[in-house]
Amino acid sequence: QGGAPPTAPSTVPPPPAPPRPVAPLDATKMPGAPTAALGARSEYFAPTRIPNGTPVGSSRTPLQDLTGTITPSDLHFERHHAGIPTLDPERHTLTIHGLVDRPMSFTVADIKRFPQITRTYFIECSGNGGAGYRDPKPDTTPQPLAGLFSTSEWTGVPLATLFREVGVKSDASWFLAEGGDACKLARSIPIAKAWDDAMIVWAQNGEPLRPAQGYPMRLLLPGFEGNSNVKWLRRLELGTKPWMTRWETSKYTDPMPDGTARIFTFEIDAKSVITSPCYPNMITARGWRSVNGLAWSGRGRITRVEVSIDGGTSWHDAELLNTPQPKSTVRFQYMWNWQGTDATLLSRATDDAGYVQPTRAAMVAERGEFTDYHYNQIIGWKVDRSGAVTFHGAT
Amino acid sequence: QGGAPPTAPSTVPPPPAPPRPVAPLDATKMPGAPTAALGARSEYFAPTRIPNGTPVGSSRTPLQDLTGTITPSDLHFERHHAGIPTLDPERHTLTIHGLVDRPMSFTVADIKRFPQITRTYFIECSGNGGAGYRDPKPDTTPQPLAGLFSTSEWTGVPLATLFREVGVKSDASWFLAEGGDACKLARSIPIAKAWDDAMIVWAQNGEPLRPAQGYPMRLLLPGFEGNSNVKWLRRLELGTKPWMTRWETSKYTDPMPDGTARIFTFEIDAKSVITSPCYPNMITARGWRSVNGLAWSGRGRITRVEVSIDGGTSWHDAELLNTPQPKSTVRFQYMWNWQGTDATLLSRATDDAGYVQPTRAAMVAERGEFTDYHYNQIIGWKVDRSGAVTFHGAT
Amino acid sequence: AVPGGPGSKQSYALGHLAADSAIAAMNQDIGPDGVELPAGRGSVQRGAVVYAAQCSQCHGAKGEGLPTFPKLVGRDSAGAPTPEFQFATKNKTKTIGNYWPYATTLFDYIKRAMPFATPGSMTDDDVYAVTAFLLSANAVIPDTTTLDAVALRAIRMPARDHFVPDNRKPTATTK
Amino acid sequence: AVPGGPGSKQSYALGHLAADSAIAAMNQDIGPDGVELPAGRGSVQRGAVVYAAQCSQCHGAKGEGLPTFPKLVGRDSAGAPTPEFQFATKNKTKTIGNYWPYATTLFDYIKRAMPFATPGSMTDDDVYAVTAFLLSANAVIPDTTTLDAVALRAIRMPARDHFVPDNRKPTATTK
Ligand code: HEC
Ligand code: HEC
Ligand SMILES: [Ca+2]
Ligand SMILES: [Ca+2]
Ligand SMILES: [Ca+2]
Ligand SMILES: [Ca+2]
Ligand SMILES: [Ca+2]
Ligand SMILES: [Ca+2]
Ligand SMILES: [Co+2]
Ligand SMILES: [Co+2]
Repeated sequence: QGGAPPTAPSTVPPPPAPPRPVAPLDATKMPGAPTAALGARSEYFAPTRIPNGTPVGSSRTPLQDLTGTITPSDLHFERHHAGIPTLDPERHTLTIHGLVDRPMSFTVADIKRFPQITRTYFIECSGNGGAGYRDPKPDTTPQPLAGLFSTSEWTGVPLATLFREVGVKSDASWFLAEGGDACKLARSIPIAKAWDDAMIVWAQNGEPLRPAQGYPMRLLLPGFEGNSNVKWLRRLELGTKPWMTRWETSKYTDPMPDGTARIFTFEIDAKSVITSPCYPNMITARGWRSVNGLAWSGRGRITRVEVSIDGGTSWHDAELLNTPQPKSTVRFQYMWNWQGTDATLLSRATDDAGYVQPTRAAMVAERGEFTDYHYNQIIGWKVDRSGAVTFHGAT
Repeated sequence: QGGAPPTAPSTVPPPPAPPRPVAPLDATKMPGAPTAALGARSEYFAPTRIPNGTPVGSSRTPLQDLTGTITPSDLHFERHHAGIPTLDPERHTLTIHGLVDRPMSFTVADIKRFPQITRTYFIECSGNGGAGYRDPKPDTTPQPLAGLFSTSEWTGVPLATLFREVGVKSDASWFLAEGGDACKLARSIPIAKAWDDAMIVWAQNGEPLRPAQGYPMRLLLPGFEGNSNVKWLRRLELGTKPWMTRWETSKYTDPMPDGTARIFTFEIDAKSVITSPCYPNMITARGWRSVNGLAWSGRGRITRVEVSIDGGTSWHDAELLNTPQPKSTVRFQYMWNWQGTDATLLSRATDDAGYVQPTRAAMVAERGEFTDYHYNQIIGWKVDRSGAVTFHGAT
Repeated sequence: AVPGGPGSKQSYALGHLAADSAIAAMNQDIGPDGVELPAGRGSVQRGAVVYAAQCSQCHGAKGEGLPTFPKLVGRDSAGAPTPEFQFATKNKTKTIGNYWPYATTLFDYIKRAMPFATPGSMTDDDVYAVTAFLLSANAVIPDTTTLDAVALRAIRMPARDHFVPDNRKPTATTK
Repeated sequence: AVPGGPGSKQSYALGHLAADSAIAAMNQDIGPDGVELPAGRGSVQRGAVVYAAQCSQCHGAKGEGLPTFPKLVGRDSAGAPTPEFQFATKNKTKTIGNYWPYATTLFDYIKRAMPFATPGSMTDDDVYAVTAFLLSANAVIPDTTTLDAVALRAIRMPARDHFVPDNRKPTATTK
């Protein structure tokens, strides 16, 4: 989760598991509930993000409870460095200045008048997966392993449209994106990303951004590590060099065994996780079942996901349940006929650059056991004869 | 809304508009809100479905508040004939019988073990649009005009997979789908739909179905009128003829001026609605803006949406913001440079069968002023010199 | 091929055989040929008593409907005995007598869904009786009738011949 | 062409020119060459006072950190003056002295985000002072230093040469 310490012990512990709701013996014998202003979840389904309850911290998407590819907006993962600001959409503006012809400010209403685009992209914190890399424990669910990852249908304006509006000077090569939160979170981004696919988004899954995702507007850099997708965006400054902010130097850099640390490691490498079955499932019956999960790459399209049931000795092509889009999420599926034997389920994603997810051993050899960020090693689940499912991270 | 009367005067009036929330003068000067179990909406955005608050009735999606294509699950429209039953997912089953080799029951857990598919489809009540057809009033928003229409990413099992599991006898040509609600809502469906694209779905936008959408499982018949997508599905019976249930005879049939009434009018014809700008917007500034809205067809893909700004004298191709999928929703956009003159904005959808949305006058001539269901006439918005936007239904 | 599956002929051997008794408990639908109609019988006269006790509070003493509850009785807007079936061009209310194509549907729906607060609570005899009462009030059958499976099956509803299968043309602009 | 727009060269003439004062109010970032550093100055000694008053309750009296607040001081795990820079293979804590590549970042971040409960409340003199204190505590500058724009700009951090631009190969299996 990016390793940041919370400011205080959690003040909002996850709610205790509610008692199992009681349904009528025969619901056909009495009228049901009336229509309502908002459609609540079933009482039988009460997922939570397990927040640490502090302004500096994170809360993770419960991937094991979800299916399909969209993350319900109230379950999108969070990572804040100074809490969620309350911003009035009638007062908030985005200012673009620096190496431009016309420094300009745009209200939220202005931004919504530009030609808009709608795209489905994932956002992943580059710290996602650290738990399974550093200290693989059998009693781990997908939520701590991979839950700093969510997927939404985003709507907004291409950053290129705004950059044309202000007129970018020819020597501009980087821009600084700054949030309107209490730490004024700031990241330097190569200008090529603006001409490629960067967006200023104001909507998520059909509705305005939730405050935890940057209401009223955020930067969206498809395929780039979460922290660079600056939320509550208030300012873009164009310049010739990166600013070397605290987040891109002391935080989101990747130490290597040769005594270097990689800086500006934006792209998310191809990755996958099986979300069903998973710990703490107990497989109670033999026979067919859908082994499925999520795969993504920040560099392009997922072209292939393979599943192994023997811990990586042999691999089978999994079906991709939706058409892979660039820098977006695919649900994959492999039908498995379990007959009560020990098994180790693994998944391995390949993207259209030809990159294949590495084993943990290969990653440790290359990057060291204590490297930070961009953990995308192959992970999976052990199923024992009894049907018990536990995390398997030592690939 | 299908025309059904509520059982009693509304007991749950829509909440009064909350006072405008207060944001700090400078949110960068204090830490923001902590992480949370669920991410609530901004206090500045509180959409509701405007329910009638009764078990028999409907509540509509606030299309004017939304963007992109996905409908947030708590804003998916509702139409119930006996309220929302509370069903225990560990007790609920789906039974398939009649002209089959092996009559079988499936638990929810069984259904989830089959190979699953994920698809984005709309569902529309065939009564959607009646208000704008019968009695076009200027002070109408998209919600009453077109809000019995929502779009979700659905996950489930192809019905064909289950039909193969039970073995369908060769003389089976229709099936009855029956819900587990208090009216045991039942519709007869031609069996070809099962071999085509029908699904048994249990998930919506990444999470289990909400109770108002059929938790724990419903029938999904892509492109077919809402009522036939039986919620809380408990039984499928295969037979040789339709059952002529109350819903397919006294309710969802379409009277014609020649003294006939069409029965089994399943498919939703191509349709579109501009959701921005719309009543009660006041366009406060001249210049460019995005005119955008939603288009869909139950017969295939949307191939074209045209926008007129002069009440239909001339038409301009609109951009389609997402790749049209069969029986799914497209957001379209036309960039308009308003210069303070009167204008009448209209949209017109075409699908891949070559069908083009008709005017209201053409529909009235063909189907009569008091016909029921499948209202898909061209509608739009008048903008006057002052910038006031009002509904325009008399096309 | 089945998506994700080893092939279209694949059986996944999931689910369990449904017991006859479990099917029978749900298999209560009545198709238009009425072959599934249960044993039992009920007269118009007794139906009037059942209706007054269990239905009239919502649908009105004479089936005329109440503000938010459907009207059940009436051959047409003018009260004429032969329905005009002009629902597309006139603002006419649909009733059992002027719109419903099958009498079996009435039995099926009342047994399935009414009375609204306690659906599934009526005996088959009472369903026959109240069905008879409503058909008689709609001038479809004489008020001396007693309905059972055979008699109900034989009824041809006034609006029967007006229903035609969907004849919209997928490509026509209006339809 | 701009999606939905009349063409890539289209201006939509939306938004308004930003006033210099509005830009200046936000444009407080300090890049690594330090050209944006403001006027003002602060000594290590005064920084120690500011630190004790405004920072130590979270980061510890000596910058050693507290359970949920980051450690700010320490050249490496063994306390050696020259950092080993073995963060990938050893479970070492990053500090200003052993990890941060630019001194300007410290000024920028403290002015931007600290103290946590009242960010943006410090004078530039105080930011110079506490920056000086933390650099001195990390053995980067002598404890007699007074920092201003020129002096801060001149500092070369111990870890400076360890940072390399992303050199992952998009197609390599490990990287
Ligand atoms: C508590 C109120 C209530 C009571 C009591 C009640 N009904 Fe109803 N009835 C309704 C409502 C509400 C509807 C409309 C349901 C819908 O639209 O799906 C309805 C619909 C009907 C319909 C279908 C009308 C149509 O045009 O499709 C029939 C027939 C009917 N009721 C018969 C009866 C009979 C017979 C009884 C008594 C045995 C009865 N009802 C008791 C509320 C009631
Ligand atoms: C109320 C608690 C609190 C106070 C008081 C406070 N800080 Fe912090 N400080 C934090 C927290 C929490 C973080 C981590 C923020 C994050 O991870 O984004 C932090 C981070 C930092 C960092 C970055 C550490 C790193 O490794 O990236 C520096 C430098 C810093 N503080 C300096 C100061 C100075 C100087 C003061 C006083 C002027 C101060 N802090 C006062 C809580 C506090
Ligand atoms: Ca480390
Ligand atoms: Ca009518
Ligand atoms: Ca039957
Ligand atoms: Ca039959
Ligand atoms: Ca600057
Ligand atoms: Ca600079
Ligand atoms: Co990185
Ligand atoms: Co229809």
